[in-house]
Amino acid sequence: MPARAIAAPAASPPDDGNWVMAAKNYASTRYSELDEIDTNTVRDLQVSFTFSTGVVRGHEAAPLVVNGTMYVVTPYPNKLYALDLTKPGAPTKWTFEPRPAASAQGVACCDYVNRGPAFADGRIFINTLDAQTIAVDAETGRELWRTKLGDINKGETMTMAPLVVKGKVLVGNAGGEFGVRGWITALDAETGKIVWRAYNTGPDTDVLIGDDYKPFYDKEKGKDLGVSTWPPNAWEIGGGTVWGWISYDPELDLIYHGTGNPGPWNPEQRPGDNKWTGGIFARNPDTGQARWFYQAVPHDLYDYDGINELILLDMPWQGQPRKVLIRPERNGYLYVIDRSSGEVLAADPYFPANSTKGVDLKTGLIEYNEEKHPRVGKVVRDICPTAPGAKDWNPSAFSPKTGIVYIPHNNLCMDWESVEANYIAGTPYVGANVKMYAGPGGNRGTFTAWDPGQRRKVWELKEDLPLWSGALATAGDLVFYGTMDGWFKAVNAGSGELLWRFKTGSGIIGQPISYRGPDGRQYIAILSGVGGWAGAIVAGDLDPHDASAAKGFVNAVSDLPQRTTKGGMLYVFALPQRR
Amino acid sequence: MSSLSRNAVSLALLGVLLLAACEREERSYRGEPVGEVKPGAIVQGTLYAGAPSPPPPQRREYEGNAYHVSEGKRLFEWFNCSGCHAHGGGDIGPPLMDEVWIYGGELENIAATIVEGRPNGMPSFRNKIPDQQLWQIAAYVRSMQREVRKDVAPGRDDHMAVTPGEQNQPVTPPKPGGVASPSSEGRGP
Amino acid sequence: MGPRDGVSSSELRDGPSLGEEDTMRRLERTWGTPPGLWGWLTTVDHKRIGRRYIATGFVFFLVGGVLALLMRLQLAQPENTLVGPDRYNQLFSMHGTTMMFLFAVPIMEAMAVYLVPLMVGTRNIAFPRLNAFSYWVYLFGGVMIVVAFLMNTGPETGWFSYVPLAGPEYSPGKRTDFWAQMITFTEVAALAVAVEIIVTVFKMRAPGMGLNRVPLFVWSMLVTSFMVIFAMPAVMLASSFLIMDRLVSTQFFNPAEGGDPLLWQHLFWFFGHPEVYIIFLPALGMVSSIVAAMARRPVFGHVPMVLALVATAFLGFGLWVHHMFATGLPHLASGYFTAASMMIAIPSGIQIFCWIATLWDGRPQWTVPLLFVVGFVVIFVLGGLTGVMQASVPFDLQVHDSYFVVAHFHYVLIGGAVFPLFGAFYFWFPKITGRMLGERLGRWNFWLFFIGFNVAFFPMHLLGMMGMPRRVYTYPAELGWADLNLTATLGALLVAASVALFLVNVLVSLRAGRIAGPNPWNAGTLEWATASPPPSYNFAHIPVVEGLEPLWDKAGPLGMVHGLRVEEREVLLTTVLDAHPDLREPSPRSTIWPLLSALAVTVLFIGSIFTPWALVWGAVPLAVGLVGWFWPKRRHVPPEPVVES
Amino acid sequence: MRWPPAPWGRKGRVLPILVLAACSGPQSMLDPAGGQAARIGVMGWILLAGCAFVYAVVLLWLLWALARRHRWVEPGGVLPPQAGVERRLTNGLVAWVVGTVLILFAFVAASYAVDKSLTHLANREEVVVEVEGKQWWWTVRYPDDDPSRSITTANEIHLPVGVPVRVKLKAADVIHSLWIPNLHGKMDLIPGRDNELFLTADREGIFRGQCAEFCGLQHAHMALDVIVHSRAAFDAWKEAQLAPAPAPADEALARGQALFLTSACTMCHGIRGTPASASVAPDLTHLASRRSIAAGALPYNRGNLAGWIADPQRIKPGNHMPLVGVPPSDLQALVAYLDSLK
Repeated sequence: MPARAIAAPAASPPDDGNWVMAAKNYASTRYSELDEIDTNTVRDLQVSFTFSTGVVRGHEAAPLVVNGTMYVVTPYPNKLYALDLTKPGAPTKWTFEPRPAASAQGVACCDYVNRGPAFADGRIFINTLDAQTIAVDAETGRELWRTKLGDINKGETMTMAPLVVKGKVLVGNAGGEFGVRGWITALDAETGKIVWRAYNTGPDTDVLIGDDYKPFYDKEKGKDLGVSTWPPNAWEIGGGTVWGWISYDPELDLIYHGTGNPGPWNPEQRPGDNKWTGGIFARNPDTGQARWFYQAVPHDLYDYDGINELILLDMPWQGQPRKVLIRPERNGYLYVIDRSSGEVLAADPYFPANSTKGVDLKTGLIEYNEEKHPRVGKVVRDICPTAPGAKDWNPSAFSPKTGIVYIPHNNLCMDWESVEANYIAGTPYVGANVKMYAGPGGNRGTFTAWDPGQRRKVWELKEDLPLWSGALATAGDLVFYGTMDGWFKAVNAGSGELLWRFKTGSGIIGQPISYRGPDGRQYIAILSGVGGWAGAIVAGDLDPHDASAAKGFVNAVSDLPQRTTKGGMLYVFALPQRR
Repeated sequence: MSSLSRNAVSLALLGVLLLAACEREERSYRGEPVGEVKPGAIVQGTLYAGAPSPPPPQRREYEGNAYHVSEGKRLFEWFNCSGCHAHGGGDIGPPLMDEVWIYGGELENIAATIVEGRPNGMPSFRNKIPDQQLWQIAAYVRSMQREVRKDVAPGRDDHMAVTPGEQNQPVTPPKPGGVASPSSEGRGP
Repeated sequence: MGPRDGVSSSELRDGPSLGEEDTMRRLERTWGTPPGLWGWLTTVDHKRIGRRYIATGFVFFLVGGVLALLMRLQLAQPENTLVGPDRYNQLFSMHGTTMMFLFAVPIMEAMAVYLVPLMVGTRNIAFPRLNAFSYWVYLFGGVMIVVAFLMNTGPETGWFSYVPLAGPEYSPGKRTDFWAQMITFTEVAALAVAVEIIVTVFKMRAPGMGLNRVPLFVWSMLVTSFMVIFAMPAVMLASSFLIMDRLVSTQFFNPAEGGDPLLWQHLFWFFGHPEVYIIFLPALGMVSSIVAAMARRPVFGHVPMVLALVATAFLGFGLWVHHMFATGLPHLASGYFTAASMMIAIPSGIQIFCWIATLWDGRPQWTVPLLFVVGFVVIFVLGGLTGVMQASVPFDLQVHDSYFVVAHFHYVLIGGAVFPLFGAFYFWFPKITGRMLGERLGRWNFWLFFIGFNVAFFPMHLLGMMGMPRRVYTYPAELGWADLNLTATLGALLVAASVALFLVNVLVSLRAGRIAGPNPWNAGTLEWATASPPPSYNFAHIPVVEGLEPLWDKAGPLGMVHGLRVEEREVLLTTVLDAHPDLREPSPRSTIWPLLSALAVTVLFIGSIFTPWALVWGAVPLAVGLVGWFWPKRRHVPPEPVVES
Repeated sequence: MRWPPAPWGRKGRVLPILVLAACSGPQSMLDPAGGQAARIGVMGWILLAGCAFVYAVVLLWLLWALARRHRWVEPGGVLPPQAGVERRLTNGLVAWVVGTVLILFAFVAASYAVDKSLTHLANREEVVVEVEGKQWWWTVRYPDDDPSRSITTANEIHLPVGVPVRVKLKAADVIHSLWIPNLHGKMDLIPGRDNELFLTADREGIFRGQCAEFCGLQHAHMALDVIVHSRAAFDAWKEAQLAPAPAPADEALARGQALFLTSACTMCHGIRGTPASASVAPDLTHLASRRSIAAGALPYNRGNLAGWIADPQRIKPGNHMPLVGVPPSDLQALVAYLDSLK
């Protein structure tokens, strides 16, 4: 039994220096075992090369590095670049232009981002904004297949990074703000044929709930809950999209994915628990059949999507080794869940939430704060966290060396007024006026180091702007993250001490990676290019005179246009070459 | 000035006031059925070959009428315009309260944009919005940008105060962001 | 501004040393209004201002009546299309607004402006320039709203303009802004008059008119004026909140942002219910004057009558919530307001009893004023009783906002105020014009009004109980409301005919009416002690009062005060309780500044409908007006203590 | 509409006062059909009787005062008050005040008792109805612990007979007031406030309610139908309402549905079971089962429906349904489809 948490071994093979999926490995640790850059050397870190993507929207993607080639996917129009790392300056090897439908930009809720490609068996897989999954030959950039999975006229888009498991490409749709019906789909990596599709609302046959389904909590049990926990027919436009992260445990042979918010945001229009939104599914990757489900936010009140990363760890828990998954949830709690059964072992606040009062571990139920319950026609003030959550999609990293989870997140509160949402296909289906602002303390972002075993915060860094970038941990005892005004930072993994920083051309909302170059040196890469929900004010030139712009986020970052400008640039860093 | 001409001037002023008021306060409900905004009648740019064509009559009828503009405001919410453009500040779609117009900012341009859609994501509402409502929405959009008279533009609505209301849209620089809520002040992390 | 005769003549005082003819000539020269348009614009004579106040108020009564007729014609049959919903909504809003704000309250105050100084025996009202200002502001405000209405910018949300309907989201355009500013205009005017009346009554009564000898009409105006001062600020506050919500996006009435639509209702009805008594109490005073004169004896129970007036005023402020029973208030609160609302029947009952008792013990003279008083009792008591019924919460939940309420308040307001007012017109017309109003036409006028009124409004009780809500521009035929509505419309036409007859009567009588003489009714109060119409200075000598009905109590001529200047405008101030002579106070001459200030206020108020900056630039002309108004006079005559002579 | 004509008929113009007793109708407080309305009715009769008595006393007193033999006075003369008479009158005044106070006290007590009994009636509830007032129609919802069994309809309240009902009242825009005179008095629907009303219908029947607080242009056409049936019939109605709209049975209906789904209709209206899910206008899933169109403006039938769609602004000027301009050929198909939504 390990003394402290380690990444699930089967899901985190030893680091070969490549970076083949956005989360680094199936366990989603975003941990690099390379240690050339460490707490001592990092101060010499310098730019090795840069590359302009030619797109100036929010760059949320993680670049991939496979055997001397780097793959970068841009926001819409979702161009895929292959950069040859073997040559000086990493020239473009090939470019693939999927040419998604331009009108898809109109149904992308929060900037037209893309969170990265996936690599498997000589193929690069990307999702395009107009809801296609495309396989490209990694060597030549030739299109192998493309499969249209959703309809933009209903508001379906795809922004997530695919995950390839056992020859299947797992993808899900986005569009929870458009009244789509959320799903996750497995495509045959060879042919692009749909192997299975599991919806997250509706009857059990659609959700792929069958005999295997054994949830831990009683509240998740029952027939056709995806229908009976909704007003009649509301599940058809009920959201529950899968636009975030998927993890996979080869040992248990289960994939884990979250489900997004129910639609519309206005909770009064959808009385009931709104299954299976706002929760976590464990499914069989071959059939899609659900194994267990845990709903973190039944009858979600605040757009607390349940799509954040799921970090698979093995750790001792009250004397027993447990296979767990760690989920820093949007609602402000860090969940530790037994990934074989779906039992919640811990749900501790890593953010001073007042929208809820805590999670009952016996029943798994979250207790909402009646005072902060949204109402139609009333502005409920000072709800923390906000709709983008204590932490949105931007993934944390886990270092087995420190046993700490590094969580980049927001520190925002909001005023919320529910309004009646009118469903018109292809237009937003939200029903809330939201206005966000800095949370307690006045800093809008926080970088928190959390020890899941001790169930406590180890250290935290206050950032003025919201944190919208992912985190990277390395064996050199470093943690990297970026800020929305363009600083790329390296801090001491143990203490949080700032060791190095570099100002990039635009705000950073991407995911840093680390790889070993063909020359054997360790490199750090990050995409700079502000945007996303948080950076929409810059990416979309929004007007801060309207506090509700970008669903209220503009109000919280109305100074951002003075702090950064649009951009789209890859930065790769390395230590100076030893002469 | 002779008293006669003075009288004439005040009469003329009164007349202008009268006309403005009638135009502002008229309530007409029926409008025209769903049709199409003839693209021929729509000018996208500001550059004309020869003498500029006169603006279509809808401009005066709708932009000068408080009822139409306020109906436009209601429909802007009902038809989810606000879903993408927020209350003028923009979101998925571009802001409408600033001075930038990608596809032209005249009433006809905005109407055309609504009917025909635009390639980068603006859906087409052809056959979905009757003409009168279309002009009403377009007139309201113009009011966001202070392009209709102040006495016609709507005031605040009965919802969260997110803008000062179209009639009071300021021309001041944006306020600095990130100010903590009053209630959260002094509450440590 | 006649030529001055030098310092010594300015010291000239009335008294035995000065011949009667000479005194009157000099007083006329001092107090008279210059001829021509300039005089008309600059006068501060309470009689001239009172006269035009009354005439203006009556014109608004006619305007409101025409609006009512249009409504009745629209409702004469189901699914009628004479006027559409938009026009109809403006019609009833204007009708209510005109009748309440531009007719009822101003005309009652106008009667007081004319009569109170005469009844207390003084030469002019207190603050005469404010009085002129008040009239102009009222006139401009009234004209503004009528012009706005004619320009399709009339109010459309009813006379109580509930938010959110009257708020910025649901009332686009400037219609409601004009309404809200009209409130401001009329309230400024009403407050000004209230202050004048109070000071006139307290400080300018003729010597000897202790508070126990004040006529009931003067009492009623005094109490009314206090009610105005306490009630009107609430509605001014409310209308200011409303216009700020509409123009500068404040959130007073936005429930989403923590405002409250019920705040409007509380503020409005805190004014709105006393408003009813502000209209009704002066009418009670008129009834008392008429009853005393026509029964040939003083009103029975003077002290209970005064106490009833005061009690009504106090209670009137404690029952506004009975307009809000259907808003879902806590039961205990409703219970309190039920009791309070019913209690107001007690003082009203006392007054009814006393008048009837006076008639019972006296010898009723069957003149037109008395007819109207009898009509008043018959109609008003019925309206009062339906009011008592509505004080019961459960019953009110049914009839509230139905035609039953429409019937009720027309019984109370027309019965309780318009009938006495018409009686008062017949009663005081000779004093104001010097000629009697025709009795024959007057009887026609009365009977048409009485019958027409009941035909018009009695059926509305039934309509309300049969489910007809108020403020509907039409109704379906199937509900069986058509016949009663048609009946009501016919009644309304009768009333219209009656008012037309009254106009004819006035026009004919102005030219050919019987010459009245100073006291045609042989009434007992001071206004009948001077000529009809009274001279500009009211009384050649200030009378001395020795009883409640001075002209009855004293067989011979009244005692008089000597020693007021005749070449300067000077009035006699007396002590508040016993009316002992106290000071001689100068009274201002004709001046244009009140008119100019009123114009400046008008510019400011109307400007602020369109931009809040009007409050800033509009303050400049107003400041000019006020500076001119208050500019120190070269020859200031200080107040002097009175020397008893 | 389908109510029986008033008993006195359209032609027989009988003096209205005579038919006071016969003022029964679908929207009349004089014909109570529920416990609350009945109690209020009793209160009304108590008040009416008391007030009629007082009125009679005042009129008799006035008549006597005017018609009695009065003291003589020469023209212009004045009658001095006589001490004895004054004393008697003063006694009369005291009696008068005491009488007034007693009657008022009785009224207040009765009113309080009735009010209390109305509250008492409210103590149990078996059916909850949510009514939301909008310019100028009513959304009616029947929430259920099982949300998938909740019902949304418009301008029509169905109630089981003899069962206490809690009506939750909300306003979406301005203040409205729900008034179903045969069942209860009115209660306001106020933005930002939750009110409620308790009803118990005592007999089956069809009643009519109307908005009683002025709410703008079409305040006059904001009515709703109240249908009181037996428990069984009510349950059957609920089941029927739960079902989604039936699929079009034939070609023509399919064309009508296609017209609906591709036209401006879907911007505002929803039909469950089709992609149309808009909710700013009345839900049309079971339109053809309702009794009226446009919040009581027209009785429901195909002709009226066609007329309404063809030109809603002529029938209800200023209402929020625009003139869409459906061509006549399409109109027939559209109406046929909507008429199939039983």
